This record gives sequence, structure tokens and C-alpha cells, in this order.
Amino acid sequence: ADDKLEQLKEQGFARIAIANEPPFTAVGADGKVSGAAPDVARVIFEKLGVKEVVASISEYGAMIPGLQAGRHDAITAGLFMKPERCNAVAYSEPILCDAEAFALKKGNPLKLTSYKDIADNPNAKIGAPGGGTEEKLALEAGVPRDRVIVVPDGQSGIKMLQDGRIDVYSLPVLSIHDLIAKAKDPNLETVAPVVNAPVYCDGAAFRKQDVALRDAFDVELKKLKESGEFAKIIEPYGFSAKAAMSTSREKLCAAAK
Amino acid sequence: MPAPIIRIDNIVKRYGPLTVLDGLSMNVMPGEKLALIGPSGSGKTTILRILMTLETISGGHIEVDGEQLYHMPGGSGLVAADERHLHRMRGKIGMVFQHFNLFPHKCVLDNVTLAPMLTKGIKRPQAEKRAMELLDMVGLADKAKSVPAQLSGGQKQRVAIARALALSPKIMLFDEVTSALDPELVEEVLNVMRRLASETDMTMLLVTHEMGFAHDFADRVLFFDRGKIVEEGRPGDIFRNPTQERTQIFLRKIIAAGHRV
Amino acid sequence: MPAPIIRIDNIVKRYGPLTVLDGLSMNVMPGEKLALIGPSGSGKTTILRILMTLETISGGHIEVDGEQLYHMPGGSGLVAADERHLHRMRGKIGMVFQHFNLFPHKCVLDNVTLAPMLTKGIKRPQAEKRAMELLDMVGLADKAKSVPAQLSGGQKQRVAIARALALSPKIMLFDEVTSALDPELVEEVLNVMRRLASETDMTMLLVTHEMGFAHDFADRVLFFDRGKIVEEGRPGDIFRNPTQERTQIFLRKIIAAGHRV
Amino acid sequence: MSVWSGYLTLILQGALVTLELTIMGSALALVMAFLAGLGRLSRFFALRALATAYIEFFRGTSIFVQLFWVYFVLPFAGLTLTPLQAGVLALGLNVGAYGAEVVRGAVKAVGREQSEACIALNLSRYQRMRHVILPQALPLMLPTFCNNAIELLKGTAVVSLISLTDMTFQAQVVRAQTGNTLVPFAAILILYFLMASAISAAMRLLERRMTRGLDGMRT
Amino acid sequence: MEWDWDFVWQIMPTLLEGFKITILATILGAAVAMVVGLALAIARRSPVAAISRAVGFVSEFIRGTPLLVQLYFIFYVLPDIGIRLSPLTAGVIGIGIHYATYTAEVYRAGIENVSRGQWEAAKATNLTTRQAWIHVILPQAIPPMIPALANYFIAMFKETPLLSAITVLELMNQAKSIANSNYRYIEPMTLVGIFFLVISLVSVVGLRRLEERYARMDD
Ligand SMILES: Nc1ncnc2c1ncn2[C@@H]1O[C@H](COP(=O)(O)OP(=O)(O)OP(=O)(O)O)[C@@H](O)[C@H]1O
Ligand SMILES: Nc1ncnc2c1ncn2[C@@H]1O[C@H](COP(=O)(O)OP(=O)(O)OP(=O)(O)O)[C@@H](O)[C@H]1O
Ligand SMILES: [Mg+2]
Ligand SMILES: [Mg+2]
Repeated sequence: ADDKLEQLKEQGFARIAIANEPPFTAVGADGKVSGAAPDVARVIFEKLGVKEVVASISEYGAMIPGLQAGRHDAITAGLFMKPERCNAVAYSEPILCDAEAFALKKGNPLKLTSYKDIADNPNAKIGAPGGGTEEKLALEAGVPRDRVIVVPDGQSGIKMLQDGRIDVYSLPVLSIHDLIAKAKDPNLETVAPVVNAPVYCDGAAFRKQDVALRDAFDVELKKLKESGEFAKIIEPYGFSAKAAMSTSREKLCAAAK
Repeated sequence: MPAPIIRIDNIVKRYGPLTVLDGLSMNVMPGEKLALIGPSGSGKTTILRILMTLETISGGHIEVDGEQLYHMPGGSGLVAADERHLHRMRGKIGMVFQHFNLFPHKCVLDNVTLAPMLTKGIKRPQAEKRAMELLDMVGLADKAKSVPAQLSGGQKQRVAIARALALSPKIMLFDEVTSALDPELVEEVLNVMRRLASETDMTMLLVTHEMGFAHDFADRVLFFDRGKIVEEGRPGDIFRNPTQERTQIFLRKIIAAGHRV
Repeated sequence: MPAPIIRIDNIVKRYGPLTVLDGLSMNVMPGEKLALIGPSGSGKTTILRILMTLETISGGHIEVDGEQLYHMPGGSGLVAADERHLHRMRGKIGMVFQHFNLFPHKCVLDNVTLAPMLTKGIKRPQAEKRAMELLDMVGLADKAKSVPAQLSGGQKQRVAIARALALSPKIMLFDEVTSALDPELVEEVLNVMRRLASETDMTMLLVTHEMGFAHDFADRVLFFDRGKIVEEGRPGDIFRNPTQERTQIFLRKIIAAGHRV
Repeated sequence: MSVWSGYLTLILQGALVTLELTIMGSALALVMAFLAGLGRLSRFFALRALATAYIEFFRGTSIFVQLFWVYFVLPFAGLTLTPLQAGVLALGLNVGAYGAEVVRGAVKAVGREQSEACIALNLSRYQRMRHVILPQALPLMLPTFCNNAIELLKGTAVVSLISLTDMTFQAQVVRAQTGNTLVPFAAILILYFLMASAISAAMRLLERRMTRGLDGMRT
Repeated sequence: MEWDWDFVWQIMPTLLEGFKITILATILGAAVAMVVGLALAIARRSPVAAISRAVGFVSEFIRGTPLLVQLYFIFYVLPDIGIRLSPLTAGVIGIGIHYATYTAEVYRAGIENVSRGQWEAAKATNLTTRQAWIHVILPQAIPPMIPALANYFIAMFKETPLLSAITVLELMNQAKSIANSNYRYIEPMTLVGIFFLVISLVSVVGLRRLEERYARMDD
């Protein structure tokens, strides 16, 4: 299984799946990939001897199938650890942690502060990325399928909120803040964090059979965290290094069944 | 002597740079049977199409039955005819085409009754009665309910004749009505036309390559070449003693090709 | 007496439920000029197409130049001919079509040289030399570089004749080669054929509605009706004293329609 | 202003990918069109059946579905393609199936009369196709091929959905970065239209060259 | 990854939900395409050159650019000028107008295919232009159009998956969301493919029937 790392070293790059959801992942005007998750991955892969990371943007829902189908070597996209995801892929130790937030119209006319509120209001429509954590949380809280609108990207989410196609758009807190800041729309506001929604952390996700690669990644991640370099990378994006270091994969994967 | 029913005066017809009729003039008397002959491309079809108002003219005047065809009184003189004037003039003229142009989606009877019902407001029973008489005359009363696709070429052409007659035009135009037919079927159409010629006093203009038939049918033969009338006269004279060299050459070729004169 | 070059023995041809040829038998002698006449649909074209292997047959045998056409020796007797056998047999036969079927994308010269170069491996210079002789014979040497679209119907048909001759077949088949032509253009084609008939000893089969030409051209005339030979004989006899009623009716119709006999 | 020029570069990079996809997809489509189109006219039942199955399958399912299939399902059969390869494969096979019908139609439109003349002149099957039928069929195919190429160009937009960074994809990126929807979409609409017009113009040129001397040809 | 029949049965009801929307979108889109197409065809024949030229350009623009981008445009840009359509309405209008530019050509060809001889016969029997349209031209023009129109409706059906890009919960979108939440693409994508294949094969058979039935009558 060490061959996987050898193979990556040899070809000189690793293929990572990212979303385009600042501050987790971002693509600049010049096409350059940034964001907290790819930045961490880039540093660690470099330390592992893999010179470059090549990113491809993907929908959240398509990431795990894409990983399994061998399209990516790792997912570094803010794909939060959840028990059933832990079954499907091999996560590294936690990297980025965040709570969930809502973006909604000024004054929160429908008074929505939790996913349950949305389930209870038959007129409320929620937008969320397809296959993402928020979609699952909404469905689990009992929002019927036809009121959970799959939104392709953050910009569309804000647009649909402004156009009144959805009543609430849900993403992690930092993502929502980033979008609201960009939109500069005084008619929007945020609810953060969402009531009764847990704090999640993501990790780099690898194929089940690439556990050895994951372990090697973890070793470097640990060193990074200890050296303080980790905080230097992610804190400018607004993430807390402490949050990531105070929990573990084991806890998150075993969490609320 | 009565006035001509058709007066064609110095007609010019151009297609782009090509001048097809070049100052053509001719008169046709009421009841006259005229045959137009001449080589391919000489403008025979064109003159019939102009009379039927299927073309526009580039110059000249045509009077039909005492009225201008392409012009009408207006302002201080003549102006170009409008659709209403043309519609009224077309009521005087019928035409039979080389390729029949029957309405393929209608049965034989409806082909014949359509125009009288629509253009003259004749009620269906009368229109059908008259149509059946005409179909009977062309020998096709039993095909009234067939559609054109079920008919032979000769039968189609006889229906087309009946259709044109149903409007009782004063003038009938026939453009090579047998040349799209198998040789065996030619005769049945010519028979109908012979009867028509002898039994009615309609004015008829016939373009044909069947010299034998032209000879029997026509009171007068016009020989066309390059958009002009080169020679005209009684059929006996034209066919037996053509005075113009071009007529002689044409007739010689036709005869050599196996057509009886 | 020499052996027939074509022996047709009890041929049956069906299209679905329709029997077009019903046990037809006939022989053709080497060098013989044969005219096939008869009403539309009687099977004249079909028999030529069968000889050219453009159709399949439903029963019977055909021998051409001493060999089976649709069969070949194999097993303990005859088996269906394969593509190679057909290819060899087709080399003996040429055909000229009613609608010319020239290759529109090739110039006249290439139309004539294509087949000799491809099927006989003749080099371009020789092929072109022979083609020019043939084009000269049909009077079109000056049109060698024209494409078919620039030719009149009569010229096209003369090219088609030259094209068929270029393969030097032993047998030539002509299917109504003038009936798609304007009357004036018929004669130029018939002239070529007359020369061909008198100057070569090729075997020729001709389907035509030009009775006059059939009369001059043929050694023997076959009158077809409904897939059978109703009457045959020398042209003078058939045209002047037909013994069968069907032949008489047919000839009368044709004459009435203006064709010279 | 300088920000916009950065985004413009991004879209132009996408335009390059779109062009690449269109050209490679068209090349594959052309090959498939002739293979399957002539295959369907073959004497051999097996070839005909194969060609028919290919044509019906790719015309019967949506390009969208085919693309996802190639991208997400094929890897489990051991064939992992890059998004570009997947895009070219799906588009080429899809449009090739439509092109096959064009080839078949054009060959048939040249007509029985021409192939009968060839038989009478004793040309072999191959010679008939090579020297007589195809040279006449080709000009007949061109206009429809032109339409097919434009359909293919339009189809490339769909590959943005499997994260290939084509023009539509880059427009989405620009939109996410700038929050402006109108400008990037209007820009790519115009670019697509320019590309489609270029295809038409090129085909017209080609057509004129091929049909030179063929005017008045009867089909 | 193995094919899982239990999973297939489990997702079938959800897929059928999506399938209903797909069919609905197709039917509504076809209706829009038929009506707008006729309007375009008539406008194309307008004697006012400006109108016919403008309509021609717009049609060409629509036909030269991807439906996907047009859908994005309708869905995301139009609200800026106050036109906010529901996803399904936006999809139906987008796909309907896109295909209207094709059906307009069908109408046009159908009308032009009625031979000139028919117009001339109508004139020679002294029918007015209106009477000629109603009694002679249209009755002959319409039946041969039906197979061509049906052909475009089948094509339209195959493009409905694009509506998933603007959040319409049609078949493809349902399949994707199933795939996303179960990390399995094989079953839902293959099933979607089969749905499309079956429907198109059935409609192709139907189409051949139509074509035979409306094979042109000849004079
Ligand atoms: N619509 C048209 N556009 C251009 N030229 C035309 C058109 N119609 C006819 N012509 C030309 O006008 C000339 C006369 O044609 P017309 O059909 O009147 O001849 P014709 O005497 O009837 O010949 P034919 O015996 O072959 O029917 C020909 O040179 C022909 O090519
Ligand atoms: N491909 C075909 N399918 C079905 N029937 C056919 C086919 N070809 C010819 N026939 C029929 O075979 C019969 C004989 O046709 P053929 O063409 O041999 O007649 P012909 O004597 O050449 O007539 P014509 O003088 O009209 O050319 C006709 O009834 C015709 O309808
Ligand atoms: Mg004429
Ligand atoms: Mg025949």
C-alpha cells in the first residue's frame, strides 16, 4: 500500500477534489487554487515528497464516488466527517472545523433558526449543496425532499435567496460569512451557528485501500499542528486551529449514531 | 368582324439578364383554336403563363375580353393591377398543365368542385352535378371517388381538363398536355381535346410537340423561335410549305424523330 | 449454324406477389440486332436488367456466351453465382439506360475512362486514347472536358453509349435510350445507334417505343405483353401484318398517338 | 478593470478547452459516422447489427446520461478517463451516431441509378463506393455534418458538469468569484455563437470547393 | 462495485417521481416549441425585411449556443430584470424556445415542399391566396411535417436532463441526488440510461409508423 505514495512521488503530483466554496476552497481569478483545505494538503504532500497537487472542482455529492472511481487521490474540500462517510472513505485527523449557518432575508421573516424550524414550516424552502452535510441535516430534521433545493454553488445559493426562490441557504459559518460579505446586500442576514446543529470537522479523505497513504499524511499533519505552522495556514482564513486539535477522527466518526 | 378576345401588344419578358419574349405582339379571335409550336426554350410556355398571370411582365400590354390584364384604370391612366382585378380576370381563363398539378389530397370529384364552390359560391349539389357531367365527358365518371395517386397519367390529365372547364372560362390554355404521358395514353387525352375543340366555341391556345394533332386541331399555327413569332398561318400551309428556314429545320428534325405530321 | 450467344430458358421473375416474367424463353444469335416492343409494364426493361444482373431471378436459367449467368459449376452440379463469377460475366455485357446515369462528378472523358482503367487495368494514356476515338465516333470529342451538367440530354446519352462501348462488350443492351429526350434531340442519338448497328457485329438488344427506328434497326422484333413473348418476326412482317390481336391493338394506339412506323 | 481582465483570461482558457473538445470530438464523430454509416449498409448481417445497435443506443440515450456513465461508471470496469477524454469519448460517440445516419442517407440518396451504372460497367463494390458513390455523397453530407458539429459544440457545455474546465465551467467560476451573473454568461453566449458561425463559414467554404463543377447534379 | 438489485428496487419510486417531471417538461416544452416555432416561421416570411432578418438572426443565435447556458441565463439573469420563473417554468420555456427555432424550419420546409405547381394550379383555378393556403397548401404541407416535428420532440425529451442544472427535480436530478447520498452511481445512472433508451426506442418505432403513414402522396 506504500506503493500509492511511491506512485504519487513518481508522477510528481496528487489529484485532489475541491469544491469552490471559500474559505474552505477557492479558485482565484487567475485559476489558482487556494483556500484552507488545499493549502494544508499542498504543504503536507510536499513534505511527503509529492511536489504538486492538481485540483479538480467537483460537486460535494460526486466527490466520494469520484474518489472510489479513482478520479481523485484525496478529497480536501471541507467534506465534514460523518459516521457514514467514515465508512465509505479513510479520513485523516481533523483539519478544518466549523458550525452550520443560515443565510436568509433581512429580519428572518420566517423565524428560522434550526433545521427543525424549516421542517415545521410548510412554506419554507432551504437551499444546500447536493450531497453536502447541510442537505443531510435538513432531510434528517424532517424537511421533505421537495423543499430541499439542491443548489449547484454558493453564488447560485445567494442569487436564489435574493430572487426569493429559497428562503434560507445553509452552509458552514465561514462560508456563509464569506458569501454575505461578497454579496454586499443589505437585505440579507445570517443565523450562525444554527441551533442544535453540531460542529463538524473535515479531514482529508482517502480511498479505503489507501490507508497507508492516509497514515503517512496523518504523521505529517501531526508534525504540522505541533510546529504551529498549521495555525499559520488556516487562521488567516478564519478557522480555529485549536478546534481541530481538540478533537479526533475517532470521536467524530463515532459520533451521534 | 368581331374584336379579338386577346390582344397582346409588344410584350417583353425578362428573367434577370435573359430576355425570353422580346416585343411580342399577337391577337386571338373569339373561338379561335391556336397552336403554338417551336423549339425548346422559344417562349411558348412563357406566353401561356403570362396569360394565366403566373408570371409578371417586364413591358407591354395585354387585353383580355376587352379589359387590361396586368393593368387597370386608376389615377389619370392605367396602374398596375391589384389582386382583386387579377382575380376577376383569372375567372375568364383556364389552364391545363404539362404535369397535371392535381390536388393530391383531394379526390377527383373534389378536385373539380373545389374552385367553383370557393370562387363562385356554387353550392355543393350543383357543383357536383356539373362536375359529374364534365367527368362523364372526359370518360372518368367512375373515378370520381379515386384520389389522383390511383390514376394513370392520361386519366390525371383528363381530370385536370375537367377541373379547368368547371369554371367555364372563355379561354383555355393547354401547355404540352400530353408530353408527360406514356405514348399509349396520349390518344385518350387528345380525343377529349378533339371533342372539346369541335363541340365548344371556347377560345383555345395549345402548346404542343404533337404536330399531327396540332394540324387537326388548330385554325391557325404560330411558329415561335427565340421569343418571337417567326411564321404563322393555317396548319396545312405551315406544315406543308413552311416559308422560313427555321421552321423548315424544326419540322425536319421533328419528323426525323418519328413524329407524324 | 452458330450457337446462340444468349439462351434464356424458362425465366421466372416475381416482385412479391406480382409475376412479371412467367416462364420466358428466347435465344439471341451472335451479332443479332433485336428490338423488344410492347406495352408499358410488359417486362421489357426487366429482361434487360436481368441480363445485366441488376435483378435476381426467381427461376430458370440463362446462358451467355456459353456460360451460365446466374449459376456456376460447383458441388455436383450448379450453384448460385458468386460475386467473382458475376464480375466476369458482366465483362461481356454493356448497358445504356433511359436516364443516362452518367457520373455527374466526373468529366465526360473520365466517365468513359473510369471503368476500363479500374476493371481492366488499362493505363490512363491508352484509356484516354480509346475514349477519344469513341467520343469522336459519337460526335462529342470537343466535349471531353465538360461535365454532364453542361450537356444536353442527347449529348449525355451519346456519352453513355461511348462509356458502355469503352469496355468492348460482346452484347449491348439499350433501354428506351431516347424516351427521356426532347423530340429534337432524339435523332442525334438514333444516328449514333444506326452507325453502331451497321458498323459492328456486336449483339444488341433494344427496348424502344420508336417503331420507325425499331423497323430500320432490328433483324428481329419481339412483341412482349404481360411478361410473355406474344409474337416475333422480321420487322417488316410484324409491323405490316401482325398476326396477334394484342399486337394489332398496340400498334394502332401507337400510330394514333403520332408515332411513325 | 485588471480584475476583469484576469477573469477574461479564465474564460478564454475555457474557450480553448471548448475548442479542443469540439475538434477532437468532431474527429472521433467523423470516424464513427463513416464506420457505422457504411456498416449499416454492409452485406454482412453481423456488421449491420453492430452498427445498428451502436446507432440506436447512442441516439436513444441522452448525451447527458452517456457522459455521466462514461465518467462515473466506466471506471468500475477498469477504464478511468480524464474529464477531457471522457468528454471527447461521450461527445464523439454520441454525435457519431447521428452522423452515421447522415452518411447512410447520403449514400442512399446518390441513388440506385448510379450504382446500377457501376454494375453495368463492371466496377467492384469497393470501386463503386470509392470512385462513384462517396464522391457524390460527400457534398450531400456536408450541410448536415455542419449542423452536427454545431450540436457537438453545444454539447461541450454539458461537460462542465463533470468538472472539465471548459468555457461554461469557467463562466461559473467567474460568477462565483465576482457575484456577477450577466457578464460571464453573456460573454460565453457570444463566444459560443462566434464559434458556431465559424464552423458554418468553414463548412460553406468546403462545400463550395467540393461541389465545384457539380452544379446541376441530380440527386 | 457490484450491481445491487435491492438498491434498484429501493430507488425506483424516487426515480419514477423524477420521470413524471421529465415527461411533463417534455410535453410542455413541445407545446411551447410548436406554437413559438409557428410564430417564428410566419415572422420569417414577413415581407418587412427588418423583421424577417432579425428573426433569422435571433433563431440562428439560439441554435448556435448551448441550451445549458441559455437555461442558466433564463434562471439566473432574468430575475435581475424582474422576471422570476419557477425552475420548471424556466426550463420549459428555455427548452421550448430553443426547439422552436428547429420546428420553425420544419414548418418552413413543409410549406416550401408543396410544389410550385400546386400554387399555380390554385391560381389557375382562381382561388384567392387565403383559399389556396387553407384548401391546397396547408393540407398538403402539414402531414409530412408531423414525423419531423415528432423527431424534434424526441430530441427534446433527451435534453430534459439539462433541467437538473437549474434545480428541476426531473429524472436525472433525482438520480444524481440518490447517487450523492448513497455514494453509488452505477444503479441510478444505468437506470436513467435505460429509461431514456426504452422511451426513445419506443418513440422511434412510433415515428417510423408516422413516417410511413404520412409518406408523401404524389400527384
Ligand atoms: N423561372 C425562370 N427563370 C429563368 N429562366 C426561365 C424561367 N422560366 C423559363 N425560363 C427561360 O425562358 C426561356 C423560355 O422558356 P419556355 O418555358 O417559355 O420555353 P418553351 O418554348 O415552353 O420550351 P419547351 O418546349 O422546352 O417547353 C427558356 O430559355 C427558359 O430557360
Ligand atoms: N422494383 C420493382 N418492384 C416491384 N415491381 C416492379 C419493379 N420493377 C418493375 N416492376 C413491375 O414489373 C412490371 C414490368 O416492368 P418493366 O419495367 O419490365 O416494364 P416495361 O415493359 O419496361 O414497361 P415500360 O414500357 O413502362 O418501361 C411492371 O408491372 C412493373 O410495375
Ligand atoms: Mg414549355
Ligand atoms: Mg421499361
